[in-house]
Amino acid sequence: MILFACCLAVFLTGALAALLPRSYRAASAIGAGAAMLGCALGLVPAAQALITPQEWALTLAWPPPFGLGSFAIDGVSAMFLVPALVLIGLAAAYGRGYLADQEGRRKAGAPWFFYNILAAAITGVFTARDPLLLLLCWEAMALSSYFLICLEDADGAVRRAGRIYLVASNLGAAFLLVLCLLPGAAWPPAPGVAAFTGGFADGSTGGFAALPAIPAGAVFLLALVGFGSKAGLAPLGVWLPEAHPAAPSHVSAVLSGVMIKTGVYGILRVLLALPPQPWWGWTLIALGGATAVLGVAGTLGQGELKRLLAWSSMENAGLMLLGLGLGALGRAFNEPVVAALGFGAALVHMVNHGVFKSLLFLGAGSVLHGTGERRMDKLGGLLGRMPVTGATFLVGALGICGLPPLGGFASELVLGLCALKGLLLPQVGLDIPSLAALAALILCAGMAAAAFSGAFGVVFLGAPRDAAAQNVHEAPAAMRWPMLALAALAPLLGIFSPFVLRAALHALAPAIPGAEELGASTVSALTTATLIFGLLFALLGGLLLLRGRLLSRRDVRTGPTWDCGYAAPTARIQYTYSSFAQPLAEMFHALTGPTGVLTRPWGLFPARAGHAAESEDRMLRGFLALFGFIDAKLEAMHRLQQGQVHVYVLYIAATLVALLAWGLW
Amino acid sequence: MSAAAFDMGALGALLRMAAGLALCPLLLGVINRVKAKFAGRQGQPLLQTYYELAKLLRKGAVFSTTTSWIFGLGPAAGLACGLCALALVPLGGQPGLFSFEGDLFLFAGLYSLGRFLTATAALDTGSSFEGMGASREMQFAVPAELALILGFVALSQATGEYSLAGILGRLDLARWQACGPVLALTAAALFLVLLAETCRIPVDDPNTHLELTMIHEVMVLDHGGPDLAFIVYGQALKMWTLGAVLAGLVIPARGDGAADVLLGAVWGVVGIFGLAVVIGIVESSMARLRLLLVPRLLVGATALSGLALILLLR
Amino acid sequence: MPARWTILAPAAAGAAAFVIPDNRTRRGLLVATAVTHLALTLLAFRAPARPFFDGALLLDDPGRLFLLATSVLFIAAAFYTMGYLKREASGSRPDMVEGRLFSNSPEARFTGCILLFLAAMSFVCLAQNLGLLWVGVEATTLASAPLVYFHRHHRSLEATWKYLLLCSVGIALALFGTYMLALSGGGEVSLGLPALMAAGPTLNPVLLKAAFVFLLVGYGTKMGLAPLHTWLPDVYSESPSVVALLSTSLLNVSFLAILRVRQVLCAAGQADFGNDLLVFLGLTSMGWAAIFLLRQTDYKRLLAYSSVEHMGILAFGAGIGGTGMFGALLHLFAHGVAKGAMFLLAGNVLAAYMTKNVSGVRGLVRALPYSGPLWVAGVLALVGMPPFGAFVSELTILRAALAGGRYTLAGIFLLLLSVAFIGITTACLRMAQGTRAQAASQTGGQFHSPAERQTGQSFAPREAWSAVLPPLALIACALLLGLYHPARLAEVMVSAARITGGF
Amino acid sequence: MLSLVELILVGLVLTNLVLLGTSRIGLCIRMVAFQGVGLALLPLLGHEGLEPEALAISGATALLKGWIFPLLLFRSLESAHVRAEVEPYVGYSNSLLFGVAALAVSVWLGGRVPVPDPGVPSLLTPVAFFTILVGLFGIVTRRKAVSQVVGYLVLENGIFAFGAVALRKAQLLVEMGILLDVFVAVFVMGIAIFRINREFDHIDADRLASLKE
Repeated sequence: MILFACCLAVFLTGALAALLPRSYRAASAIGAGAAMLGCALGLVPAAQALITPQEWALTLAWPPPFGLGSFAIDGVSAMFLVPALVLIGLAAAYGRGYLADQEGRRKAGAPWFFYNILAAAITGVFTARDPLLLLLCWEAMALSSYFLICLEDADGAVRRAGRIYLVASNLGAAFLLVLCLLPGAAWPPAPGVAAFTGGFADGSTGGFAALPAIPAGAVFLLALVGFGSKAGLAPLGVWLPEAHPAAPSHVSAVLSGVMIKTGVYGILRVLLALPPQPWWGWTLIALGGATAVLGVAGTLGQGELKRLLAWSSMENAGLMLLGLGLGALGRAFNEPVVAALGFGAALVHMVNHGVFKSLLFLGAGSVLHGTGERRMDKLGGLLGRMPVTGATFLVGALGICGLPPLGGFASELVLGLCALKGLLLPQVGLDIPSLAALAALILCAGMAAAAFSGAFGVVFLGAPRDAAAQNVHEAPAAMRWPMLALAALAPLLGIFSPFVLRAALHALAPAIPGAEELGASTVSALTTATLIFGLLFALLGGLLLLRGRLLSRRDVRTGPTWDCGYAAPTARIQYTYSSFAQPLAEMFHALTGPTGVLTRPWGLFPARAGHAAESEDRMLRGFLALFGFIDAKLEAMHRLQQGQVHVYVLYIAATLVALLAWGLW
Repeated sequence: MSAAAFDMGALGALLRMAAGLALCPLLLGVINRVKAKFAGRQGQPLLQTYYELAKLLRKGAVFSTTTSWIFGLGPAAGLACGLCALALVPLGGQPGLFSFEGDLFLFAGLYSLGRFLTATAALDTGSSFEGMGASREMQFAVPAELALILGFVALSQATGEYSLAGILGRLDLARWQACGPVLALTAAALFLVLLAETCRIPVDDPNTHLELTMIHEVMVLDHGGPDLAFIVYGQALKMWTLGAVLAGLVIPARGDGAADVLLGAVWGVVGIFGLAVVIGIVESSMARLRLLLVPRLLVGATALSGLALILLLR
Repeated sequence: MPARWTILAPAAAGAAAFVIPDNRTRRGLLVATAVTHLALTLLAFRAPARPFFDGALLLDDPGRLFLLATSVLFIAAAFYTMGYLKREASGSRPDMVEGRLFSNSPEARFTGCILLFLAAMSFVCLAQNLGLLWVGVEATTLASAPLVYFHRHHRSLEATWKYLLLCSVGIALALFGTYMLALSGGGEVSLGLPALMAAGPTLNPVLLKAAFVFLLVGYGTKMGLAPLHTWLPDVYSESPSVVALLSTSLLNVSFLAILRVRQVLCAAGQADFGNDLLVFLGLTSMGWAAIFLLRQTDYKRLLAYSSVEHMGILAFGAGIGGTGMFGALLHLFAHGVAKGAMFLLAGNVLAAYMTKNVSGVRGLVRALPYSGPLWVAGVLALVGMPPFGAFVSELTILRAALAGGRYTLAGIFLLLLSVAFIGITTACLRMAQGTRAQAASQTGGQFHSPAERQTGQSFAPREAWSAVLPPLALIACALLLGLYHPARLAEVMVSAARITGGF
Repeated sequence: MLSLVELILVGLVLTNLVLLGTSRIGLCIRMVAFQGVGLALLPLLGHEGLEPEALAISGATALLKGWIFPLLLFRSLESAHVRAEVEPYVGYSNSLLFGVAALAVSVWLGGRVPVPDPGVPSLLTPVAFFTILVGLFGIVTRRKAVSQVVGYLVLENGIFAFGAVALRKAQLLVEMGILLDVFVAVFVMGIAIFRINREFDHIDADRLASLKE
């Protein structure tokens, strides 16, 4: 407990301290150092809570504004908090190197101030035990992340992204406000949000009569919209593909790897605390599936690496929501196995996705840092020039696609198995949703594999396509070791996936009695799977050795790529990502809309032709159109004030007469 | 089960694996022989693939200057994945070396991994042709994988089991009598998947030499020597593994006695080779589909699996 | 007896200011008065309330609260004014909108009126007699009218005229309401607040309602409730920032006037009627303001409309009743300090960029290293983001609405808040972000201030302490309100909420 | 005595109608002055009879409303030597029609609002309402700034009449304060008109419309 308090204190003091020094280096050292130290401090109680739920609650005796605010870490909080702190700490270390070249262009204070605030706020969101405190942390998180996104605000696109994010998160927070201020609201929500307790800080009922209980469904819907918009739930998550690429890469890593999860966390809390009804699960599965498929389809139409990663975050958020939906159905139909596995899958996938997506964003960041180029089709052949970045990025890509032997596979296995069990249960209302979830899962896995093999291949393999990729430099050590650390975590998450799942089930046990026994078979399945992973590694090593032995005795020459008789191969004839993903993107044309700009060769002597992925976000376009419409209609009403004092007096008279009529009628 | 029984089971599984490892190149020979017969030719010897493998393993290699270590990783990883998949698959209803609930996902995942690395290896050469091939491979894999998993799910729905061994172990005559149509649909779907995964007509033509029309072959244009050997052998192994699944599905000979075990294995091998013959017949009686039609074919396979599931769920 | 001196001191100082010839001493007097006033207010804040002036004046808890709010704003204004008056030395200068020459009205009149203005507001805070209350409110109008016309160009003159006419009409209606209130007691009761409240149940309900309508419309005009607020944007945009700041506390005291009347209404058991009207006007104001906050091109008008919105919030909170009243009182403080800071900062922005056009201002944070970040913080404080006070107060009001089971009203309230949020942040954060060059390019590539025209390059002016410290202090207050309430303040707020008809 | 009060109230109504009907600003100002003088009598006719307070109030009222205000207005009118036309948006006949309608409305309103005090003539509330409405109407429909001030004065007169009759206990302090305020208000408005005239060379309030959305 004392350590947790220190963690928060370190974050906050670090935030302020980063503002003080004049020198850039000192400020960034303080800021990053505070973030890392705070994470280290917070990890201890969080890790303890993974094994045994912490009994303590850190309670702040707060004067009137907020009343009592208390923190506590139980299993669920810990499941979210441990990866969050690890990622935030590593991203901070990376960010120090990443922002180093901005010395002289800006002060280091602001970025690190907001970064530490964000760290504290996220920690608070995961541990708050009081609705008002949750709100406070939530808003602080939204604000600090906004300012971090807008760090390079000289760029118009960044400002636009920030604006979209701010509006979206504000509208989402409005629902949370209601959720947290409902009469008798508690966090985590108490079943039967009911008779009004305490109107304001001093707990006096404020002279209000008790009210009828709020239906749990309303609470769920509020949570779904409020938290879902942060989790990137379609169509509320339109801000996500805009904001994540706009932020500096270490921030993108935190946003995608951690902040999205706060939305999942909130929904999970509600599902665990309230008795779900079947339609909750159906809604979650429908929306989650849509989010996942839309997200993965979006990855195919992107020209920029970071945008691709952002869309993939949306996909994975969808997969987590699928898990939550299955879990909710399991609880609703009283099928504890499905409940345990569904929620468990969501938790495990949350952990894995956090690690892999952060790793990928850090990799994309160092590509941007080394080449200054965002578009994939300008890059190529970076693996030779940035070996560490390339290798770690490959690991991340394998993980994000849910391929064995990395952790990503474990979570997809659990999710698929959960859906399979739900499908096989003789329970009408559970089977079709499970089938849908399963289909969405498999579809996403395949498409993600396509997208990321293409992205990795185009960016890091082959020959440089453009000058940008010619003279590049590998990331400095400060940026390299966080990537290496995350990349080292990836296979560990695969090999120790049974433990991760067990931890998740352990965390769920209080809400779902006997969760651990119910999931035991799946844990053992994962254990067997890890054996096969071992076999895989062994075989691979053996084969590579064999290959080496064989080749060592033969003559091995190098030459140009076999170009099928094409006389003068240039780097520009290589397949670009746009063309790589185009056929698959065409299959999902209906979802993503026009996925690219195709200039066909024309005429006897065709000039340059080409295909560039320029997928537009239909959801965003829809929202913008709607808002623009409302905006225009409202602006038309500005005529109400045209400056004539006569008319103004008339307003007064009219109001007077109207109110009199109302009052005296 | 008791330790002895386990040892017996493990030993049997190892033996079945060994059979697969040894016999799988023969499948290609059989197919070629069947095609030759249909073409009225003598055809190459049945063991041709073994000769080629031996030759390739003895050859050196020429590596493109643009390639990196990924290029060498691809074929080896592909083969390693194939070997692991073989360890999962039952033969003739008798369990493979490993079996656990949900191993069907691992089964698919292993092939997906191999595909991923092969495709990246292709992209590593920087050749536009190989990029094209990789793109197509990844594209067609999406519906193929979906069809495969949904087929497995249909089977598990039909048998109430969660593992390949369990599923294929329970597919006896009674099961066929119970839900024959479903199993037939699933078998058809899996057959199409097998054609696609092993690059046979009508999806892909291993013998063509026009790169524009190739899918898998064009990805491996630059590979030679041991790498190519790994790839060819991996292809044969893949055909064996998927064939084992299909054979186990269509030949409902099950039993627990030692004799039955042996019989089942034999039936499985026979089934696989029968499948090779069928493939040969298909290849010699059909032409390759236009590339644009391939996705439709695979989506059709998915539809078949889905239909089977719906039939079960009603 | 500090209470009475809160009126007398500024009045005397104001009278003196007219005759003092020397600018320096006059400015000194202004600041000295401000400090004294704050000191007196704090003394009175602790001291027990004792009626004087034969019971017509008494500093009860609501009065304490509003007096404190006024005094805090005024001291900030006073310090800012010193630098401002130095900047605005007499002599004719080009009008930045049309380039026509104009001069400022004499500084003596400006300072004097400011001080008299303060005296009038203190008077309103203390008034326990509805008639005197009216006198005080009208006096605030008259004292502030010359302030609006400090810059002697035709736009400020127009604003002054609208201000005078509209407010006078409104106030006149309030006077009528006051008479009706007296009449509702059968003509026997005087206009003293205690007497009226004592006679509460015996008052004629119909007359009472009619009276409240008149008073609400009348004082509502001063308070800036839509659609009676129409003078407000013009005045705020055309008068000096200091005056805009002071008119914020003017709105507050008008709110106090309404609350005083509401006390009578509650005593007469007619609270619900008043609450309905307040909620209605509150939501109307928020909606009206929201409409004009979207796509607003003039940032001073934007701030003005945000004031309308916040007055709507106050009315809504008061009308919701229960803890909403407490929320409203807290919001009064939170909004006052935040808005005050924003107006002072807007003054700095205006001085640096020489344009009131939102699209003409970019890169505040880079151009003005102190005012820029403060501006951003002020925006957050204004739109009710944590950890600023407005967040807590809006939270309390919303919670009261929900606790009362008025879910629809709460929904509308939230929606309007969100629209206002979008409007304000879109404009103000855009001003803060980017680089100054982008602003220049957006306004046709020409530079704004004369100096820039000469040098041909944009430059960041050095910011005077007198221009930065007051807003900094105000924003610190907003922060404090969001995080911690001094015990005495909370106590006074609670009892004030109780007195004015809250829970 | 009551009859005299009612007489004054009726006079108020008639002057209002004249105000609505006339086209000359000068006449309007005189009418307002008449009203003022009439109103000045009301406190004396109150219930206490001739008390020093009442005397003081009525004296001050007569001074202000009957003499100073007209003086101020005429001054500003001369300083802004403009055509002494009212120049209304709404024609005179229509204005009169409005007057009739307003009278009806006020009578209705007066009926809605009971007067608990028997000592107060039933005519009071309607007349007060009517005068207020006429004042507002004047401000809304008259173009010149001066005539808007006139409208304001009419409004104020109506209120004063109501107060003078309705409030039994005239409180010297309050009344004086009110009178002072009104005086300053009119004074400041006069100055403003003077400035407007100097700035724009006209006092047409409807042309003061540069500040808008």
